[in-house]
Amino acid sequence: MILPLDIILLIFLVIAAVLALKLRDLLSATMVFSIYGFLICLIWAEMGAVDVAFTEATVGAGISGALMIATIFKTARKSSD
Amino acid sequence: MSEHLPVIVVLAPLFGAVIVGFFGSRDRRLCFPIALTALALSFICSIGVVHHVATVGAWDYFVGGWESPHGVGIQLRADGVNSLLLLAIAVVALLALVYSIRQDGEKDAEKSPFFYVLFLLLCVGLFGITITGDAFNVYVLIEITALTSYGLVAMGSSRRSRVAAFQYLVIGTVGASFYLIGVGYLYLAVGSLNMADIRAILAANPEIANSRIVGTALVFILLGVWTKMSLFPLHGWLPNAYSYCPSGSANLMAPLVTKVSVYVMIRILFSVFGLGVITENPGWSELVVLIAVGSIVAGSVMALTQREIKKMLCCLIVAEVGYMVGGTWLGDAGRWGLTGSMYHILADAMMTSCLFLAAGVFAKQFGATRLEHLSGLFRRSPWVAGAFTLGGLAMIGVPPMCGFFSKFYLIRGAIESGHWLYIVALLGSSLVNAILFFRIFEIAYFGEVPESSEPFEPSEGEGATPRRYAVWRTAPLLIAAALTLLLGIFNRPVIDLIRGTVVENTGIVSMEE
Amino acid sequence: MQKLFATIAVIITGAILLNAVEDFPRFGDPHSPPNSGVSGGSVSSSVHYLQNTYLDTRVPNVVTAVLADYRGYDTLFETAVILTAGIAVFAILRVVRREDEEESAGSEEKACSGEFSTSDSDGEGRHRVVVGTTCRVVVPLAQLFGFYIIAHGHPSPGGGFQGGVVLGTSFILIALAAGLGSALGRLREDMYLRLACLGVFIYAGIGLLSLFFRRNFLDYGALSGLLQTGGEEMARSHGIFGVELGVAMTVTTVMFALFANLSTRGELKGGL
Amino acid sequence: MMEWMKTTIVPHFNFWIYVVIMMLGLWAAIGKNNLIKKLIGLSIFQTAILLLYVSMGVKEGASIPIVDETMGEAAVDFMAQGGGGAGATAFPINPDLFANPLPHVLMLTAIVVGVATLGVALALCQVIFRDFGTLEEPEILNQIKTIQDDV
Repeated sequence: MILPLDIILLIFLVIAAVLALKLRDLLSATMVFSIYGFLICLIWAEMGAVDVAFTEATVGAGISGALMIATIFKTARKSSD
Repeated sequence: MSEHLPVIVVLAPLFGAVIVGFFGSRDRRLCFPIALTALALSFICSIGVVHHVATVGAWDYFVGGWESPHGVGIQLRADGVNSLLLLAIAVVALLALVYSIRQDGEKDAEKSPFFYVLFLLLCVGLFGITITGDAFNVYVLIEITALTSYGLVAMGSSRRSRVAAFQYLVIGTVGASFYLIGVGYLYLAVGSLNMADIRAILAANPEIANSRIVGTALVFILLGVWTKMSLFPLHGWLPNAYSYCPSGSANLMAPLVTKVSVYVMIRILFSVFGLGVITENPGWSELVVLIAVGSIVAGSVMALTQREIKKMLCCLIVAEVGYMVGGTWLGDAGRWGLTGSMYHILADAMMTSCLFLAAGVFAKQFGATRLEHLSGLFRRSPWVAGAFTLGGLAMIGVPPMCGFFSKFYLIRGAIESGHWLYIVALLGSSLVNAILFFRIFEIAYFGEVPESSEPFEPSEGEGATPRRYAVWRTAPLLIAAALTLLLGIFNRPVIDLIRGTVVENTGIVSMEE
Repeated sequence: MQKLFATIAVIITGAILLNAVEDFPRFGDPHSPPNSGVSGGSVSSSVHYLQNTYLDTRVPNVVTAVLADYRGYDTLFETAVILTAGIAVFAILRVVRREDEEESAGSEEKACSGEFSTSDSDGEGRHRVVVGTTCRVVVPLAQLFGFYIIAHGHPSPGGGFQGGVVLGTSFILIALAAGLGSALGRLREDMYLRLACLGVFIYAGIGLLSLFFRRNFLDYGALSGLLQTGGEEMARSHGIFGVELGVAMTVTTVMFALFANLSTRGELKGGL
Repeated sequence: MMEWMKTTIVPHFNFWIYVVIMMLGLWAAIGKNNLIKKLIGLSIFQTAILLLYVSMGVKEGASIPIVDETMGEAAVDFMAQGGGGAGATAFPINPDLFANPLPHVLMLTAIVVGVATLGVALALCQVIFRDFGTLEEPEILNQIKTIQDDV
């Protein structure tokens, strides 16, 4: 555990979360959501939870994004809010 | 093998699901027998568990053999209440399964193996939640139950079923996550996940038990399970989700999913926090009873406005959940309210199962989805109508039926603890039930047999069904009605078993009537 | 209206949670209740895990051992959740059209024949050269890496779930680069649904074996006679590995099934 | 202000952020109109809970929860020499040197559950889009009102 790194990553995490919810273009929102997943994966690694980090890297930054993009391609790309 | 009964109850449907998934798509005729065998095995095992609990006492089973130190492995625990609930789940699931027998040529026949897989996995979740003794394990099993429910609801043919399923998914996930937050806070305060272990720690350290962390944990666990059981302000998802799903799965979900959530609440209060939280915080328990009263009122009022049979029954579920939550939080010294709630879980599972099976038969056999379609039912099919009448009478609470006895104990608890508002709501709701069901009885008994009754037009979503499957639909209904009656007539042994558990866990001395 | 309600609900929730945060043990405190337990109950399970995992199972990675052995019952249902997701997505989304069956069977065979053939949307053929070549290089590596993760879950981070996702991703990569038909030619639909079920069956079946040795469910130690290992510890280690294989099988297939259904709106034809 | 931050926020910084992210996610899950946005919110909400759990298991100066084999073998030898009893030397594995593995295990399960839910939810989104042609909740609810009585 490295406290300064922890704090910086967490602040980035909040920014990424806000952006992912704020963006109206769903494709960009999904991209930012993948960034969010990758950031949180870094946070797990930094906190010593390597197995969780590994899973989050494959799932949060990988599969979830792919599934969401697949859905967005098959539905609508614009969001009203 | 007999020493493994508690785990076999859960495993039988799991293996059944996997085997159906493996062979079912090759030969669809195999699905039903496999599923039936799996559930029958669960049924037999749960009888064994009940027998053991009734003769020997509570039964602990340590998965993986990790018995000591306590809390390292996962513990299963069967006691007087949840063994009975296991039996009730097995019975209701068997009835729903027999009802839902599919035939070739129906549309989406390719998906029918997967209907059985989801059905059995839902049973796995329900059995597992009931018997587990580990706070986190409950979460995983709640999610199995939830995911299968979303799938089953969305399999309905109405367009609205998909929207209902999506709303159910969002609410259900938030509810389960709240439960997870609560368990997290609890783990943060005591460092254990085993229910019995947490109980011991909280009893030994009053300063932890009274800390803000544990209080917040309780609040969030309760919020989570209340969302899952659709208590009053959080009830919006239930009527849509259950009334638009195919009746085969509604027969399983409507009677059981909410009841099992109620049981989780009772279990958490009972064997994690201790019933002290009810009596030591009279203000809060007063509030919970008020919420329960609100739930009863809301459910009854919504039911009065409905003209669709299934939706009306769904609204009644909300009211029934109010009975059980209120009864649990009455906090009377003799724990009669709690006893009533526990008995009502079983009774309500049986009567809701009976009523939903009847609604399914109405829809499939007579094409009747609304109240006015039922006119002349007694002359058209006296057995179905008779079974529905039994279920309705039980819901109203007419004496020899099981609904009467649970209400009797609930009211006794309310009188002893002085919750008059709850009594008024309970009686008022019974009155509403009486109005609702007698309205149906009137239509069904005195109404004209409609001219076009014989070759009825199948309503959207239910599909035409050949007559030869009628017996598969009617038999479970009749069995459910008979069980509703029997559970009422032979209520003594059931109540004694429940009382035994309550007395053992709360240390009340008096057991006299 | 809905937003206002949401805001109020969220603020109340947050306030309740923050109210309790002040009482939390300090972040990183090694002696907080979860890390070292409190008096009154039995010994803290996390300390027990750290001290005894190697003695009980000979598995250096404590997380793997706890996941698959001590709390294996949870993980069994976690795998069942994955299976449920796969089946539920099939039940919800899959469009089954009988009249198309012959045609789709034909296209599948065509897809099977060519290596990474572009069975659909030929308009962008020239981009496919780059993508297809990259894919041809990366996919075997990704699959090898996936197997490595599964097999190496004992001494290092990883295990059935992570490895399964990586393996599933390799199939998704094929689907993205060469069209879904090409990927489905390698892992057919009835095949992946069966494999998903088989994974859970392997897991539960290994657990069930110990019942025949008069031991509790998922007690891999009972298998020492069957596996011819020196002691119960190594039997547990092997049991964990077998279970991880089951998890990986289910996860691989379900991840691919999710993508295949979602990227074609349940028709399993065409692709993104 | 600085003093307050030092004593209140910094020791619990992870927990404060967890609450903030949880609020963001929950707000989106309930309040957003677009279904995909709801799902992004729901996923963020779930990761917030992961953050709560994993933060509990952190120990200052601790390493990842992998007991390397030399230390493990030392422990085996220790136990073989009847170590538990007299305890002349300390047990070779000091739990303070490793992060708490239990929250990690629990959260692995929770991540898996999260992705399973996401998959099912996205499938529902596509079916809803196929039926209604939109993913905006108010429009869907409007359309539902018009088909109220066709069942």
